[in-house]
Amino acid sequence: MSDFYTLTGIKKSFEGKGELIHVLDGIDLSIREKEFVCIMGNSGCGKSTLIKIMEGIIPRDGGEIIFDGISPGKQVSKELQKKMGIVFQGDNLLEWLTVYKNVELPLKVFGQKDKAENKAKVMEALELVGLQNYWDCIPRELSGGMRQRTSIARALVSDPDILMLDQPFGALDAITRKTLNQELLRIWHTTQKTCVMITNNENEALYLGGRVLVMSNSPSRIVHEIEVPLTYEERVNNLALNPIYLKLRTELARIVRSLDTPRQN
Amino acid sequence: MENYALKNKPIMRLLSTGLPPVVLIIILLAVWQIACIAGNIPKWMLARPTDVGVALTADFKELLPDILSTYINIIVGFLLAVAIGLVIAVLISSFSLLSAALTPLIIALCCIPMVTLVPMMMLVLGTGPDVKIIAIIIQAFPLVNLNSVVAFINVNPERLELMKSLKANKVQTFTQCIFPDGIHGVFTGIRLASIMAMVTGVASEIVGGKAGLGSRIIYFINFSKTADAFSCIVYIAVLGILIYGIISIVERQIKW
Amino acid sequence: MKINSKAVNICAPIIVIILLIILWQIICTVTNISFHVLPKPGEVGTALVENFRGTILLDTMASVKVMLIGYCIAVPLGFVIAAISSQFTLAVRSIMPVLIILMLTPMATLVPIFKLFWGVDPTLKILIVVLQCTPVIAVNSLSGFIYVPEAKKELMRALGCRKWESFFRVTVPNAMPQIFTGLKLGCILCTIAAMSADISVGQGGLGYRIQVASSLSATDLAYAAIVVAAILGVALYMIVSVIESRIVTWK
Amino acid sequence: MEKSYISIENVSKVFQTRKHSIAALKDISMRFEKGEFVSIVGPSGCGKSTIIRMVDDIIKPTEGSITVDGFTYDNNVPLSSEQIQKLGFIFQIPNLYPWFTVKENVMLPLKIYGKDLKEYDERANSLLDGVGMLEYANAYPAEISGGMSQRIGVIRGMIHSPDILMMDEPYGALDESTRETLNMELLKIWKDTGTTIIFITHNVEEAVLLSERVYVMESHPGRVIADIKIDLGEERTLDLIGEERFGEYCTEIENLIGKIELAKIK
Repeated sequence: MSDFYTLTGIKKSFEGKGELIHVLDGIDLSIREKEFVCIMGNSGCGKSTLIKIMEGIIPRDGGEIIFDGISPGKQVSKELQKKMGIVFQGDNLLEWLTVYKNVELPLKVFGQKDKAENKAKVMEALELVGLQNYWDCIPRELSGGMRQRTSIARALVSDPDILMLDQPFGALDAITRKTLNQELLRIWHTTQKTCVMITNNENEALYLGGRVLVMSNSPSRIVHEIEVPLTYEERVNNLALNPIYLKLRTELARIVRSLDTPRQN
Repeated sequence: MENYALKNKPIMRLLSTGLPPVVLIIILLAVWQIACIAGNIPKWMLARPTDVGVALTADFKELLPDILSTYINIIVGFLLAVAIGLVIAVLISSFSLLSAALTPLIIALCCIPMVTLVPMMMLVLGTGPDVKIIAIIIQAFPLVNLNSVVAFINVNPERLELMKSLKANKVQTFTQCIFPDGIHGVFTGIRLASIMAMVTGVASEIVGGKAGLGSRIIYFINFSKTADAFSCIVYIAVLGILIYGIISIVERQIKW
Repeated sequence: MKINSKAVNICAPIIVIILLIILWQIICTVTNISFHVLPKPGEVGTALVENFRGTILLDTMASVKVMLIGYCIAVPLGFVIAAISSQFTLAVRSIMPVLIILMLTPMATLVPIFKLFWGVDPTLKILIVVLQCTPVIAVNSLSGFIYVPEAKKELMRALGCRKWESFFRVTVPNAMPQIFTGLKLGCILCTIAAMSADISVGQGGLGYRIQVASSLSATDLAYAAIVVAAILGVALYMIVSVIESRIVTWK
Repeated sequence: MEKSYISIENVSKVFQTRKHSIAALKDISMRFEKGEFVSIVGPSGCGKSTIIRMVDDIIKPTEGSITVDGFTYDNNVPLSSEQIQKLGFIFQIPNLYPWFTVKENVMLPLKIYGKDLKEYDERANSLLDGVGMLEYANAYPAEISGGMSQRIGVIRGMIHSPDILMMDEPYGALDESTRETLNMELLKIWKDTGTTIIFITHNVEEAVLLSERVYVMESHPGRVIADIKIDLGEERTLDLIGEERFGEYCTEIENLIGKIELAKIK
């Protein structure tokens, strides 16, 4: 399988108090089609910055992105953005729009006017996340888990080639988080989309990821890579007792703890 | 793109915030000046900025008593309005029955143009400054009150729960949690009240007062001294900037 | 036991109003203050009914015309000023302070000056209302447009949204509560400006009626006009608040 | 049988909203011995936060009674200040008051209880030093990180050395490594002071790691479904996580909480 999405030598620095802070110092990674890759790292290592560069939200200082054979310029172009489905850290829904209109937003912005077609796409996306009978609620009326599922539906509605998630379940409680992990795995399994997910939770990374990449502290690079050879069936039924999973978990925990101590948090 | 070296030197920061509005004002004055000269509008009809500048310095002494009278009346009225508004807000936010009874009335009160009452009050209280002060208080205190009540009622629930778990009494809960948490809402009310105080104060002077810059404007116009009338408006605008500026500076001292 | 709060919210203020009227009645009878200074509520009531057909209705119409036209010019004008200047950071930093100064300067001061310019002309009143309301609406709308949560800006950038489209899809709805603060303030200032313009310019209008009635010491008519002016102010405020509760449902 | 230190007897709680009433808790009975570390685990909406708020007398039960150290709560008898000072409450969101410095926040309970602050100055400094926060004493909450404010929240809850410490998911919002360090700090504090700790959490692993006993609850309505004794020895350290028995306890509790179907999530 060809490399579907590759980053080479991505660099990024920000202006701190009067001097430049280097956050990303040459990130190289490549993702194959239909693969689920998780990226981990301590807080402040620049993983959110990395995914914002991939999403074209902030410009990169250096390095190359090759996405499905095309290498976008400094700013990721509009066509490429149509091919990306993005799930943000907070659910980032527009409070004044109903669930239906929130999910329909990308289609409207991409200029697809046909009402009937949009309706079909939106309802299909809502069914995928199990919110079809909440379509006319506004975000205030939904629980945290439901709001995040709406934003997943919003990312899926324009049938993107790649799904990018920036710590989507960070703000949710542990049990809702586990349920949404199960759901995200099911959606990935059924839609066969390529997924890249940023997380700070080891269990989540191993449960979802086919490969887990670990970033060092800033200025960060990819320093470790763990292959997770578990099939979808193995992941779904009581993974907690699976020996491979337990071994990988202690190894990943050791790696994350071995990164030199992060800034006092 | 702001270059960050400019940003963090204090004088530079002051310049970068102060300069643009000053430049814009200078441009507007220049346009006004040129329009007057080009359209050769007679001086008595529309004064030119240069004449107003001259008038500002020339009759400062002559206008001083009026300036003082307007400044004192508006400031006293404004401060009393803030005090009354706050006190009633404290009462309303602690007794829900009081809030249900008074809040709709206070909302109505702030929509009633007090300037219409000035002629009536003058019949009762004569043409002294207290008519203006009362008009300012009645027009301005509702805004302080309404914004403060909203701020005190929508206090952050977690912070309130901390007070409940410590079993703090009403006074402690108010001083340690409710008031500091709602302080920004109170300042919003105070800022809006300053607008009302300015507008009502000067309008009452024009409508009926004897002393004060408002009535001096009418006096100057009758003698077609437009430049002097404009100088009075400048003094009034300066008072507005002073009050609004002091409120913002005081609010910036709050650390949270 | 908890009184049903809906009933309390409606009759409590009514009870207080009735108490105030009774108090007013008691003050007049006890201190038998002269009619010219403070007429009794009954007298004001009768003056209102008698003169309603004739003078009061005409003046009310004149004032309502001035207020509404002035307000309906000031709202879009303030909105457009805020919208355009919110697009350029330099514009925001220069226009905002000037708008604040305009907001703080009572436009009633310009009435005598404009009278020189235009003579006594009713359109002058509309100009005063526009000049008094526009800065307040512009300042509040602009401060709403300036603060857009970073996450929502990122959302629009991620969708590759053009500047003006993201302005109308995100910036404006997000600023709605702030815009309505400006609109509600605007309608308070609109009433004040209209009344003080009436009094200074004359040519009809409730303010003028009050001025004339008080100089002819027909104080009952004057108070009747004041009551109508008060109702106008409250009505305009209520209309704007109802529109707000329809649009801003998510707060 | 002799009454335990804290006992909750068939307590139910019904919340009245305008439209309908929600049965949050149904016939709950729990007991806590003096100096015991007990966790309560369950899905969101099972009413565990309501229970500890009842023990702290913030919320009154609709039925049933709560007895703390021999004193049964009575709606119209307010707690004496001596009873109040036995209780320490620690919130999920530290909610430090931004208008006080870190030290003033820690001393807030003393100010409310009307204590002489100078007396406790030494204790505050030693507690702050214990968690390496002494240098931040005069800083403002806005200047410190999430993990640090969580530590301050804990110290604030224990400054008046309460006998009972109620903790409502104190470390829910923190990332893994910070949570583990704070867990160890909490165990140290618990060992040194011998306070009774009621610990609410979503995180099953955290509950098993820290506590001697775990109450497992279910939602709709909130009911206790199990009371599991955890004997993993006195010394609880992080490398317990890898052990066999630890995994078993976690799976047992997770299965108890059960497969929550999609529609039922709160």
